Amino acid sequence: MPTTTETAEKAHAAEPRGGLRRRWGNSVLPRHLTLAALGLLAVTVVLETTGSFANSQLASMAYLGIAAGGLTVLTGLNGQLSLGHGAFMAVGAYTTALFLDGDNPLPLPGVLAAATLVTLLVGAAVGVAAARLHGPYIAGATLALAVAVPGVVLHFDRLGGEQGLGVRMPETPAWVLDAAYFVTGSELNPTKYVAYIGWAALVVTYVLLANLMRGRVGRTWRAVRDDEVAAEIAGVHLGRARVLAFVVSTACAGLAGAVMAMAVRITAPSGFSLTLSLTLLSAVVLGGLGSLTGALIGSALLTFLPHLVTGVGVDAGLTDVRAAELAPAVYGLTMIVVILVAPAGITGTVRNLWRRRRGAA
Amino acid sequence: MQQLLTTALGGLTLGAVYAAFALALCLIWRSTRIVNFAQAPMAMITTYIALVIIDAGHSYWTGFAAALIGGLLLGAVVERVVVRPVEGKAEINAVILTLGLFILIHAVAGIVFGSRYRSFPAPFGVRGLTVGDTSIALTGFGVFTVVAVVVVMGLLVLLFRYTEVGLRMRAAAFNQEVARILGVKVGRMLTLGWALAALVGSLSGLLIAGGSLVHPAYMDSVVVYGFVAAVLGGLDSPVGSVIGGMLLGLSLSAVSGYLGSELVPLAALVILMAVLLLRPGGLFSHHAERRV
Amino acid sequence: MFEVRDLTTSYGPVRALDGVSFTAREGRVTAVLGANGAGKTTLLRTASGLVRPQRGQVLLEGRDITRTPAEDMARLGLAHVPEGRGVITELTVEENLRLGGLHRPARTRAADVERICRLFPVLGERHDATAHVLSGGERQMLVIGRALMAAPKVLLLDEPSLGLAPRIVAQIFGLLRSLVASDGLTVVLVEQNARSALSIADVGVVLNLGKVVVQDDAAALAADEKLRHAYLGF
Amino acid sequence: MSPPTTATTERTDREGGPPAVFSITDVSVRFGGVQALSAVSLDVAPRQVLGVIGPNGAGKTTLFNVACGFVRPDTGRLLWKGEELTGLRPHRLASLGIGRTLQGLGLFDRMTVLENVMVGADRHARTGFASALFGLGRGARDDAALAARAREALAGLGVERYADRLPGSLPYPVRKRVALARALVGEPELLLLDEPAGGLANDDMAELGELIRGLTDRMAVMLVEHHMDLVMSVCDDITVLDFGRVIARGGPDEVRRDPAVVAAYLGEEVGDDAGDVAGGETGGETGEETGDRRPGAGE
Amino acid sequence: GAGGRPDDGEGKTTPDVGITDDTIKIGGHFPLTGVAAPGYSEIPSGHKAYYDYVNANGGVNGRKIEYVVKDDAYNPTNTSTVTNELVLKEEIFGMVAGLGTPTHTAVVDFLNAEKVPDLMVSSGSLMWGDDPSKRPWTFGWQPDYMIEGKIIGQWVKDNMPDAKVGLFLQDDDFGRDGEAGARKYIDGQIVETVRYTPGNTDVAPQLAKLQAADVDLVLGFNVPSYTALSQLTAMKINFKPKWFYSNVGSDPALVGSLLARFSEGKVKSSAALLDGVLTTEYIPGVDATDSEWLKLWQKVWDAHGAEGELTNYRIYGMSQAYTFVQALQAAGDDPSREGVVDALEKVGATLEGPGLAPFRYSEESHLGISGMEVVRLKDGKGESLTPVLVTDIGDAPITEDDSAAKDVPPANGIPDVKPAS
Ligand SMILES: Nc1ncnc2c1ncn2[C@@H]1O[C@H](COP(=O)(O)OP(=O)(O)OP(=O)(O)O)[C@@H](O)[C@H]1O
Ligand SMILES: Nc1ncnc2c1ncn2[C@@H]1O[C@H](COP(=O)(O)OP(=O)(O)OP(=O)(O)O)[C@@H](O)[C@H]1O
Ligand SMILES: [Mg+2]
Ligand SMILES: [Mg+2]
Repeated sequence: MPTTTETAEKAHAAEPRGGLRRRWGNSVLPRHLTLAALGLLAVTVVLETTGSFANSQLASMAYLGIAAGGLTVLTGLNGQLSLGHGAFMAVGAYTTALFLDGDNPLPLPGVLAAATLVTLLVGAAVGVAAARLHGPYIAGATLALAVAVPGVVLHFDRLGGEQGLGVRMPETPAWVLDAAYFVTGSELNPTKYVAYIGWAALVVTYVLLANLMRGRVGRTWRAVRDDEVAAEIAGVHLGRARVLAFVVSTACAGLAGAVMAMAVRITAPSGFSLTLSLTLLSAVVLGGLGSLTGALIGSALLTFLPHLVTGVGVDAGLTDVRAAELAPAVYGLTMIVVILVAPAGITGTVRNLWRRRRGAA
Repeated sequence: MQQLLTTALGGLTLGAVYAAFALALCLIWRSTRIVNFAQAPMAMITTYIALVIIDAGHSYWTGFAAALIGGLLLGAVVERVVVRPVEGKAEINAVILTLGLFILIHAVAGIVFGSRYRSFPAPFGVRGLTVGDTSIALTGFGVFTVVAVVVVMGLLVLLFRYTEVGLRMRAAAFNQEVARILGVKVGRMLTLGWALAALVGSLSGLLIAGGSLVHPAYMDSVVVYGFVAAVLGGLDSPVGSVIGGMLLGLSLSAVSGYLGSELVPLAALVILMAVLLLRPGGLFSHHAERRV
Repeated sequence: MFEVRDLTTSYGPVRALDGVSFTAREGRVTAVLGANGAGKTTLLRTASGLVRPQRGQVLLEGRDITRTPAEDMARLGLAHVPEGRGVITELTVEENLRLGGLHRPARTRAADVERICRLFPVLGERHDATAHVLSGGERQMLVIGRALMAAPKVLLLDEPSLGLAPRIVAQIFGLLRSLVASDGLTVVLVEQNARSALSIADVGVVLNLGKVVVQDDAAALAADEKLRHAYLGF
Repeated sequence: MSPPTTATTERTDREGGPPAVFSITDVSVRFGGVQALSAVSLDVAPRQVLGVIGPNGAGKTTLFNVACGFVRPDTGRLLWKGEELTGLRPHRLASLGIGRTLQGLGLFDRMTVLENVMVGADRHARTGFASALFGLGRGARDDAALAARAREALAGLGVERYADRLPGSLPYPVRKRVALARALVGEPELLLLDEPAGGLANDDMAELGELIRGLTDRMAVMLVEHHMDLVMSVCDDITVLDFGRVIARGGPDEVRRDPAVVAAYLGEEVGDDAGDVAGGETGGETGEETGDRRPGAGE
Repeated sequence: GAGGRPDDGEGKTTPDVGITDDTIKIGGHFPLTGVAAPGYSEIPSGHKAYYDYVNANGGVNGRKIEYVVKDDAYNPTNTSTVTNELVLKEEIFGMVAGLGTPTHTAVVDFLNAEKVPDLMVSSGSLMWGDDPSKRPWTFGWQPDYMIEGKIIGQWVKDNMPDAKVGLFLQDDDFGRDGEAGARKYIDGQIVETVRYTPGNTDVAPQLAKLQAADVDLVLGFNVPSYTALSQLTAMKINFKPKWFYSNVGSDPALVGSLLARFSEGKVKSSAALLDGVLTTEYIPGVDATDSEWLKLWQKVWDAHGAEGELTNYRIYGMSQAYTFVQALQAAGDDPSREGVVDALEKVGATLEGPGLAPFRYSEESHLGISGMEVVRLKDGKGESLTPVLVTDIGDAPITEDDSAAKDVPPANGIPDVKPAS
């Protein structure tokens, strides 16, 4: 879809091209790995210094961040609008629930990989169809997908119907507990364990996505987004590029679903409502379309804002129902205000300001 | 046989309701190139306006008129205040904006009107008609619904095909700058487009609510199916919207009655994909493919 | 009569027009020339209200229209053929033409459309086609035809010859001359191709980096070899 | 649909010359009521510049679209280096060795100039998805090689210093060159140029002419253009289309003098039957006044 | 020790989480927004009113009860988040009356793992009490859908043996358990089964199917809005069977007010719209005007209620709150989390309260109220057709037990249960 995603526009122009690139030679990997290591360190510090509830919130932020990262690739880089990424998270989550169900479940990395792979396959099938569509037609199809998948789940008894499947986390391996204790000096409770898994998955995902975005594949995606015909003439197979973007993006959603299943401890159709898909998209745009930092900021917003607002409402003496309505009201208002005031999203706007400052100096 | 007839007639009225909503989407798409996800909560608000008026003791038709006028004003205000800055800009920004509106209006309605169920009256009766001894699963209000939708569709076709205002609206939607240098008051046209669309949206809200229950989320499922109907028909075509809506209503009703209601969303997806794979621009798109 | 005085326009830090003044007299073709990026397009866009100037005035028949919104220009008798793809590709050829005549009385509209289709027979043939399928040159004809639908007093043309076959260019330039002669139309013609523009213009205005560098009789400009080499590239 | 009858429309057989790199045989295309091309044939010899001219709507772009696989012809065949191209799809062009520019610009607005050109160089990439995903050194080296190629292509057209800018902020002639660089960086053996001079000023056009001539030591060029100065000065051979048919072909001088071409396209000496647009007296005047910009006059 | 950790502190519980000398903090999750909010969002206001009443009268053993309510919008993901918040951040003593099967399923294991009492789940799923060894900290409250299905089934078999029965079921375990119960008695009479998905308000196709099967009696395991919708739709398609709605769906005040608009003047009062409809009752509702319990609830609501009328949802909440206060009292002066659970297992079956049948609480079962009576609605009131019938899940027989139906509230409206140990 030739979305004129203004929000993403400066994403690339504004990267500090020359400098960093030269310092690291031509390979982006060392830089991404360094950032990843720093990120993991920061995550460890944060998880160890905050309480259990904050840990659980951070786990949610991790899975939202993974899905948002994938979506930002699809929408920001390839210009395809998906209103149905929640459905792919559902696929990942259900796969996880099923794989963890048996008596001898796969080890966790295996489960995560399986969830990613299964979702990837589903994503490929949907992507092949979506690649033929444009603009509002993709939106329509993915919207229908978002509501169809929970329906399908209801249809199969094996999937637990309305009440869903419980997710049994495998016992935390003893060596992990020991290692965690050795490093941090405190016990690793299940909540924190899931948060670590989520953030590790996020960091790996982001490194891989960042690699893709910087390299040949990302360039091809952006070319398709900007001008299909010109891209095609330059030798890009449009369908293949689109499907690839879709597949990568849905693989992320699958992984996100897997982490979500572990964090939420259940997968039920009502957990993958249309709202999930739509808020994911809004998070990506609010954070700043086409940038992984933006996706992360967006998912933070999604995780923390409603909770903060409800708290404020209750403190202000509103009844529970009113306070509960306040959170969506503020979230909706935030979406509107950000789009009106900072159409390039938070990262985009900050970057523009910074550039202007630098330009002026 | 009886079941088939009942299911078909039910599907027809349901389809008319989707069609009405799809018409509103189509109108706004034609006049601003925006898919207005906030259409449903806007219609929900105007339905509540009608309900408040009816509950205050006024007639159904007073409430009906108030809702339509309310829709007209609401559409105009929303366009002028909120949507104006994103028109002609990145498509996704408009999408997010209307989603934001969706959430906001929803929450505000919850705060203002509360979230309990309320029943909404319907003129012309909600009992099935009886012809001689056999009863037909079609209510007076159902007939009204179908007629209203067809009339609105006709008016929209006339508006776009034969009137100058329609032409101006479309020009403004497609290319603001060119329209402007040709003397089209672009801002006014966009406002008009939103106002009319919100009016049609309110109508759909009233038709869905009539003889049924309302609460702040009562239009939510219509968002999906109305949008699917509009896309099926080709988004650009009022006739397509109506046919898409009817088709969807009939098929979903059949699926729900014969296969199971949990399969309804899946059926919608299957129908949509089947149509789009054959005609990526919907049933009624003009296929004027020229890429270079 | 069309006049700009001390017109100055910037895009952010880029000053595209810097104190431009000239007068395009009634019944004359005034050619605005200059290299790529000289500010020609900006001049026309400012004049027709699409861009706000920072300073200066635009006068149409003595009336100040500097702050008049673009959508009122057509009614005042100013038509603008924008640079490049100015057709609304989603509308049909006929609808595009009808849009040009919005300010003309409705009854003459059909006749006007017919007249334009006679001028550009291709448009007549493709009457009901979506403008999207037209070839580059056909689109350019459509834009010019649409501007003529308005029966304007002042016609601003931004590179009308772009993508047109030589014979059509000749025809259009000929047509302009005849309209100028018969209806007293005022034409401001922006052209990349200075040689052919000067061949039909009465007066030439040469822009460079947003400033008027020369303003003279077309013939005199064409004759000034030094000037031609410096600014007009032929 | 009957084959062309006039002598000039017969195909020039190049005795002893090298075989054509690319030939189009008997191609017809119909869009609804419009016969955009009827039984058009032409050959492009290696290292030749073949001009395709004709009135607006004659089918020139459509011909290019057929050659690129954007339009599937109703009848006819395409031969690339002697092999028939069946079911040609546009994305295969680059790997076949055919480059093309678009009638507009077709630049990727939100990518830097360098990246724009790198997309064109993609055909030279050697590594795949995996090395991009894992950021392997191989992929990085590959990318560096593409960037080097792209810079070289930009440098060849004298626009290397814009490499890190976004195209939208650049002067029009520079953008045109970037688009050309993107087509050239793929090192095609045949380059299709659709109105490359549109919107260029005279001196830029002259440079473009030289540039195109300069390409012929590496590739064949097919050129659609309405600027006769350029066409006449760079083309070895010209094919003239009108209403989807070939109405003339030959060298520049030959074509220029062909009365059918003059009547349909060039418009000199047509005086009164140009009256579609202009009245009689202005028609004559125009013919005269524009006369001096005809090719040859003063060159 | 392993990983260099000290070897003590195994499995230590903190007995005094959420409780101080003068307060006890409990929490609940409810759909306050979204599609499921209508109706259900009123339940916590009933709880709060009753706790306020108790607090105003000195609290339980001097402790004021603080009820923290979180919105989950009926989305299990949110339930999980807000439960984390309640347990880890608010540090509640226990979860009380968390609502919904899919939603509560999402957190039940977590609550048990954290050893947080999970009392009076607002759902009739069997899961909350059929296997206390699996979920020792969780207790149900209302009669489960299975015994309701059995009681209804037996009544139909005895009283309408020739009726062709059609089932109208919500497509989740509410419908499923109810169906299973009913089929134990009338499997042969059931000629057609249709299900609706909550949220899809078009039930015409389902009812057309029942109509086509010539059904005489429709048995509905559905929520109140679908009672109204099914009645309306039946009107539209001229379908006139007898109706038997499960307790959940038959709130005559609510449904009647919803249908009132469409009566077209044929009946005088809205409550009469459901005349003749069969249903069951296990606590006195707003229609039981001469019940002492209703008088108490009305008094509490008038004094401490939020805005709005007293409704059956609020009564449901207050009735639960009453049971919770009893449980707390039973746990003694210094209740611990474990103490409350133990107390309920020990004395739960003997608690007196608004429930018409006794609780089944024991070490073997954490299921709630054990039975109900079948009633026919007349002018918005239920006329008893049977004595209180009690039974249990599985093949347990159905017996009569009026013992608990005679309970009356204490004069001050606050229970006075002796410590269990
Ligand atoms: N939208 C814009 N934003 C920023 N700068 C602009 C914009 N449009 C034009 N410019 C700059 O303003 C200057 C004048 O541009 P303008 O388009 O008016 O030139 P022109 O003479 O019409 O050129 P051309 O012959 O290429 O059409 C140029 O430097 C151009 O880069
Ligand atoms: N997809 C299409 N559907 C209908 N008609 C088409 C389509 N594509 C091209 N045409 C018509 O076919 C004819 C040839 O178009 P083409 O673009 O090839 O012309 P051209 O020779 O390139 O003209 P120009 O010099 O103006 O660019 C035109 O009349 C055009 O309107
Ligand atoms: Mg210009
Ligand atoms: Mg062309």
